[in-house]
Amino acid sequence: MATLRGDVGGLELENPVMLAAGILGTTGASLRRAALAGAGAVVTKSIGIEPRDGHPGPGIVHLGVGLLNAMGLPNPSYREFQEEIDIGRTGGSPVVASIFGSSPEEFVEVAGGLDADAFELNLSCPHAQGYGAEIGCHPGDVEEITRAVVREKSVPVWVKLTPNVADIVALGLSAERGGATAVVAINTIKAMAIDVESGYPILGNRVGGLSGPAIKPVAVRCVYDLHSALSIPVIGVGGISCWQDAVEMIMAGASGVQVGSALSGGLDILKSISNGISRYLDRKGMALADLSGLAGRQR
Amino acid sequence: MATLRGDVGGLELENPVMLAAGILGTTGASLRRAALAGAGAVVTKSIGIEPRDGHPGPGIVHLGVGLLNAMGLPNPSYREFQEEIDIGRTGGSPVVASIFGSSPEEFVEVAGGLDADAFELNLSCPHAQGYGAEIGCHPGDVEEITRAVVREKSVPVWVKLTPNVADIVALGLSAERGGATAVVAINTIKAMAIDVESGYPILGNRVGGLSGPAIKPVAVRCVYDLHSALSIPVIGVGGISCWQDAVEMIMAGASGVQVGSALSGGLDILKSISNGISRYLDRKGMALADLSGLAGRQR
Amino acid sequence: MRPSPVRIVEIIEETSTVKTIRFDSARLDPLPGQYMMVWIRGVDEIPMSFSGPSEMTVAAVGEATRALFRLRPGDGLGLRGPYGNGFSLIGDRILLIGGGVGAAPLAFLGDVARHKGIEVTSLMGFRCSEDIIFKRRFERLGELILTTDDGSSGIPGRVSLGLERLDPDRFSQIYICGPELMMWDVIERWKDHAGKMQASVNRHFKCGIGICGSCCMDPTGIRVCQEGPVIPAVQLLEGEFGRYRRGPSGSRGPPRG
Amino acid sequence: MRPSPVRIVEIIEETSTVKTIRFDSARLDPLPGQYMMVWIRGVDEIPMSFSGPSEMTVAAVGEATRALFRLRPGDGLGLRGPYGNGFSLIGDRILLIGGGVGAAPLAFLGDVARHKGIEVTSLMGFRCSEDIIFKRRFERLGELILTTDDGSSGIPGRVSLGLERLDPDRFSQIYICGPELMMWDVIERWKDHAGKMQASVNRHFKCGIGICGSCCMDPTGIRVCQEGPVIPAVQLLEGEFGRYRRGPSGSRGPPRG
Ligand SMILES: Cc1cc2nc3c(=O)[nH]c(=O)nc-3n(C[C@H](O)[C@H](O)[C@H](O)COP(=O)(O)OP(=O)(O)OC[C@H]3O[C@@H](n4cnc5c(N)ncnc54)[C@H](O)[C@@H]3O)c2cc1C
Ligand SMILES: Cc1cc2nc3c(=O)[nH]c(=O)nc-3n(C[C@H](O)[C@H](O)[C@H](O)COP(=O)(O)OP(=O)(O)OC[C@H]3O[C@@H](n4cnc5c(N)ncnc54)[C@H](O)[C@@H]3O)c2cc1C
Ligand SMILES: Cc1cc2nc3c(=O)[nH]c(=O)nc-3n(C[C@H](O)[C@H](O)[C@H](O)COP(=O)(O)O)c2cc1C
Ligand SMILES: Cc1cc2nc3c(=O)[nH]c(=O)nc-3n(C[C@H](O)[C@H](O)[C@H](O)COP(=O)(O)O)c2cc1C
Ligand code: FES
Ligand code: FES
Repeated sequence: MATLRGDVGGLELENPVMLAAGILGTTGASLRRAALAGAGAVVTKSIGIEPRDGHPGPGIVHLGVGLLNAMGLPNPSYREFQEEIDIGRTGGSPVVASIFGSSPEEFVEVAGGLDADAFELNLSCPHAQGYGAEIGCHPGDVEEITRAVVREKSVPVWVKLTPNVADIVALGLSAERGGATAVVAINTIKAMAIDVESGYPILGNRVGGLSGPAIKPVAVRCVYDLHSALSIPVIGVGGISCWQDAVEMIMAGASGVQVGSALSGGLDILKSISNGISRYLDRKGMALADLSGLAGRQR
Repeated sequence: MATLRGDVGGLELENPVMLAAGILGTTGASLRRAALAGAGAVVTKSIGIEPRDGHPGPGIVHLGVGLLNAMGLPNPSYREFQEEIDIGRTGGSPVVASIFGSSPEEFVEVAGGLDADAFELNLSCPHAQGYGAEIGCHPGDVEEITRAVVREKSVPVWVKLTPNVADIVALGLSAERGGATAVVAINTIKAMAIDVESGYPILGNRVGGLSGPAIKPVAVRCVYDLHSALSIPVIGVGGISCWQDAVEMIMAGASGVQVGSALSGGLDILKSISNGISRYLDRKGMALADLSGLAGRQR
Repeated sequence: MRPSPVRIVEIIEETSTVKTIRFDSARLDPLPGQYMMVWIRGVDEIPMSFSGPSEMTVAAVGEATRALFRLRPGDGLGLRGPYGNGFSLIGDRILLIGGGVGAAPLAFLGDVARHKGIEVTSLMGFRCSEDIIFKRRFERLGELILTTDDGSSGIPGRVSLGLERLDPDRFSQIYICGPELMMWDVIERWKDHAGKMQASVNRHFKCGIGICGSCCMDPTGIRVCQEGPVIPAVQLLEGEFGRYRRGPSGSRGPPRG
Repeated sequence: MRPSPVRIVEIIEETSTVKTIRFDSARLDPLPGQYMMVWIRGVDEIPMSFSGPSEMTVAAVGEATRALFRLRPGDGLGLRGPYGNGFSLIGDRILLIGGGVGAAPLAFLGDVARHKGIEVTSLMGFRCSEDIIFKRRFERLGELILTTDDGSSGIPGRVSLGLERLDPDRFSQIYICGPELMMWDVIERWKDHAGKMQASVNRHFKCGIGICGSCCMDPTGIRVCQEGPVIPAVQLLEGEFGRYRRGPSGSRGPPRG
């Protein structure tokens, strides 16, 4: 079978299929489990300065076309999280710490307090006041925060972007200027669901972020646009539920992919996606590198 | 059965379920057919200054979660379209002319050249260079174009907004300041699909706009936010495929709804949605006005 | 329902401007008269009738069809479909009336009918003898009457001349496919029998799924891509058929052929 | 899989802090041991075991459960589920060991077992006689041994005292639900029989669909909301069970009860 080994955003991975941030990433054991299940790398739940319980429930609604969530960045704070990262690493795949903050200083404090194989800056969560997309939609802030973390850490720094803007490429270019090793696209899309019986917004936080199959075409588009404009690698995430989706994302320009919502079907999906990519490459007689960005070259 | 008659965006409609722009809106006969099938109002294909053939095919791809399209605003120009509007009107429902242009002057020329029951300004099509969302993502342009058309015409002027921005409410407020009678939300979301076998982007235009069930949660959110901030009515469109979807959109704050992609299942959906709303109101002992914006009041 | 990838397995040059392209998907299972949307990658997507369970017969007329002509066995295409309403077989003695490449779906219909033991008569018109396609195929189905505009083969003149050799009362159902003015002419001449005639109508298709409106016909707004392309002739007597058709922009123009 | 709307049809006050809430949806068809996510509109969403095919038995402990307590017949709730793995019935002589409101899913299991002709013995512990629930229901199932911490009814002391009256070899399977330290105590004492014990485990659930990670348990990262809540006791001997549990933020804290 075609090897999937290679560099993704500055990490040497066994395969380019990763566990996305916030998915089964709360505990070290769960991160390890995902690694053992076949994830080339695992990204933690986003970690911040202080412990947060998250929003009241429902935190998640399964809509037919995807998931809607507003967890509210629950996390035990970086002070309690190093042990989980260490346990996670025993799974044999790199552990990427997803971190968030409300300012460059907070990002630096969290990153400084954690030892991980790479950092992913959550500048894109759409449902936590003062964090995520609220900062991440301003190119200047993205650049400044990226630069601050890059200066602090010697491991790869990825910047996770929000699609809730007119121009995601401008954000990607800011991350690039700030020194990011890679960008990750996309986080969830601002959305809402209302209970038709009662009129109540279903999420405890009323509004939240859409993920899953519904957003895949949007993610593919963002990855395509970012790959066309940036010189750093793009990691694709959004709605990947089978190997074909992963191939599509890679053709759009992704060097690696992350899988989130599809994990609700079980962890086997990780291996089934990477096996599918291998078999596809075998059938086509191609290497992974040939596939990446193919859509931009087909005219 | 509960009456659905009422004012929607300055038009007195038999029911608030309308045909969305660009859906079966190329010919007068087709508009009339939609009216006879139960549409409370019908919106035409977007009409511009000069005839356009549209983008090369595929112009549309049916993804599992919705439709992806890049028709490219094909239209015979306003000079050839009055007859279609006149035929459309024989269906008994108001005909709303959707129009586009690249400047206030072009909008005014098109609006000035057409006699319709209302105008819907397409400031939101995501896949035609120099038109639609390219202009419609700038609040200043939205306000200026709206004002220009409002000055020219004495019928209601609706402004159709793009969700491909960080803040759709800012666009809505611009439309309101410009004198719009109502805003219509949302147009399609920028998206893309790639053929996994060949690596070719499927759409002839490579990138396009996502509609259908995938975008409903995004549309609901936009309508909710707009309704909370604006004093003019909001018309909801995006992924409505059954009466429950329409009720959800109305609860979010819509005074009326438009149906697009779901018409691929046939025109009966129009009547089935309005009947469903009626029966719901009967069961709840509510009037349509009680429903509108209910989500904002349930706390 | 993305375009399904297929590979071309065989290309048959029927004439200098018509080729039959056979592909490797056996799962489409179309009815005669149904069509597919054919995506020529990087070029365009166009509607094509099935001329057999996994083949189409294409006349090169413009950019997309010429691009199809440049493909070789082994090359790929994307197909959506089968779409639309096919012909419905009625009775045990049918007549097929075709013009030019319109013969393609009728040949497929004839094959299916013959297989069911239905008696098939064919009347096919072409511009000249070099343009004739499927002669052997129609002959194998039953009686074949040929016309050519230039008289180089069969009855000299338009298809409608061939009508004079036939008694419409003999047939349980009549199927027509060809240039619109030819179909219009046939329907007009045999108007009294319109109740048993089905025509495959050609309009500008953009979506194929009944949503964009580009294929709608006056006066009823019928969506040819969904409620057609095969339409009972009685529905074609009033309205735009034979009078005008809309182009890609939606502007009205003359009917073709 | 949005929360399905149901209406409360009946509320039974079991004790001053425990109510059984019966709702009108008959379509859920849960297995005993499965749970639902209960959305109290405008308040929160919390996991609740089924104490019958369309009922839950709730102890008021905090904001959401107290909000549930304020509801009246006719009021609405949103339910997702049934979710998770229920108890699997094995053999023909089973023992139910419950503590407090943990009696709820066991009573449901007992009903189903009894209906299948399985012999049911119950050992139930409560803090005091006022806290006892489902006494009649368990008695109808078979032998019931009661314990109360304050000795106001049954055997005085913890549930584990009751174990001494029972011979584990008599039972084909043993089912446990209650405060974690009580379950831990039972499993430890009867460790040699862990192979035939199933426990319903309580963790902090946020999603219920196996995606958020809030319910994951060390050392394997098992998702209690999906692979539980009923877990074979052998899987609980090593790791966090009985030692710590994570709260809503993911911080570790003491196990409860
Ligand atoms: C339901 C249906 C079934 C069809 N089946 C077949 C078939 O089996 N074989 C076949 O060869 N063709 C068939 N066609 C016609 C075919 O779709 C067109 O010939 C094709 O779209 C032309 O594309 P082009 O880019 O090559 O030409 P264009 O560049 O689009 O046009 C070149 C010339 O052809 C004319 N033209 C464009 N579209 C059509 C059209 N739909 N019909 C006739 N003339 C057209 C143009 O007006 C122009 O004069 C069918 C059409 C429909 C609607
Ligand atoms: C699978 C499963 C099945 C359950 N079945 C039942 C049932 O049948 N009946 C029932 O009454 N309860 C059941 N619970 C527990 C129930 O979900 C909690 O009591 C409830 O979430 C508390 O919410 P609250 O807002 O009222 O309390 P909170 O305000 O969240 O907490 C109040 C107090 O209760 C404690 N608490 C919070 N969550 C839990 C918990 N999950 N378990 C124990 N203590 C908790 C808190 O630490 C705090 O001390 C079940 C839990 C799970 C995971
Ligand atoms: C329940 C849930 C929690 C999430 N939490 C985080 C998070 O903490 N940090 C983050 O950057 N993204 C978070 N995300 C976003 C995902 O990492 C991912 O970007 C998004 O879900 C799209 O991918 P998917 O469609 O494969 O799920 C979360 C998504 C879900 C569904
Ligand atoms: C094929 C197609 C063509 C469209 N053409 C137009 C258009 O011309 N003008 C416009 O304002 N919106 C156009 N739209 C957008 C729709 O009016 C609508 O805003 C969008 O599809 C979301 O609604 P839906 O999910 O119900 O389809 C088009 C949508 C589709 C699918
Ligand atoms: S081709 Fe689009 S409606 Fe027929
Ligand atoms: S509650 Fe979310 S994974 Fe179990």
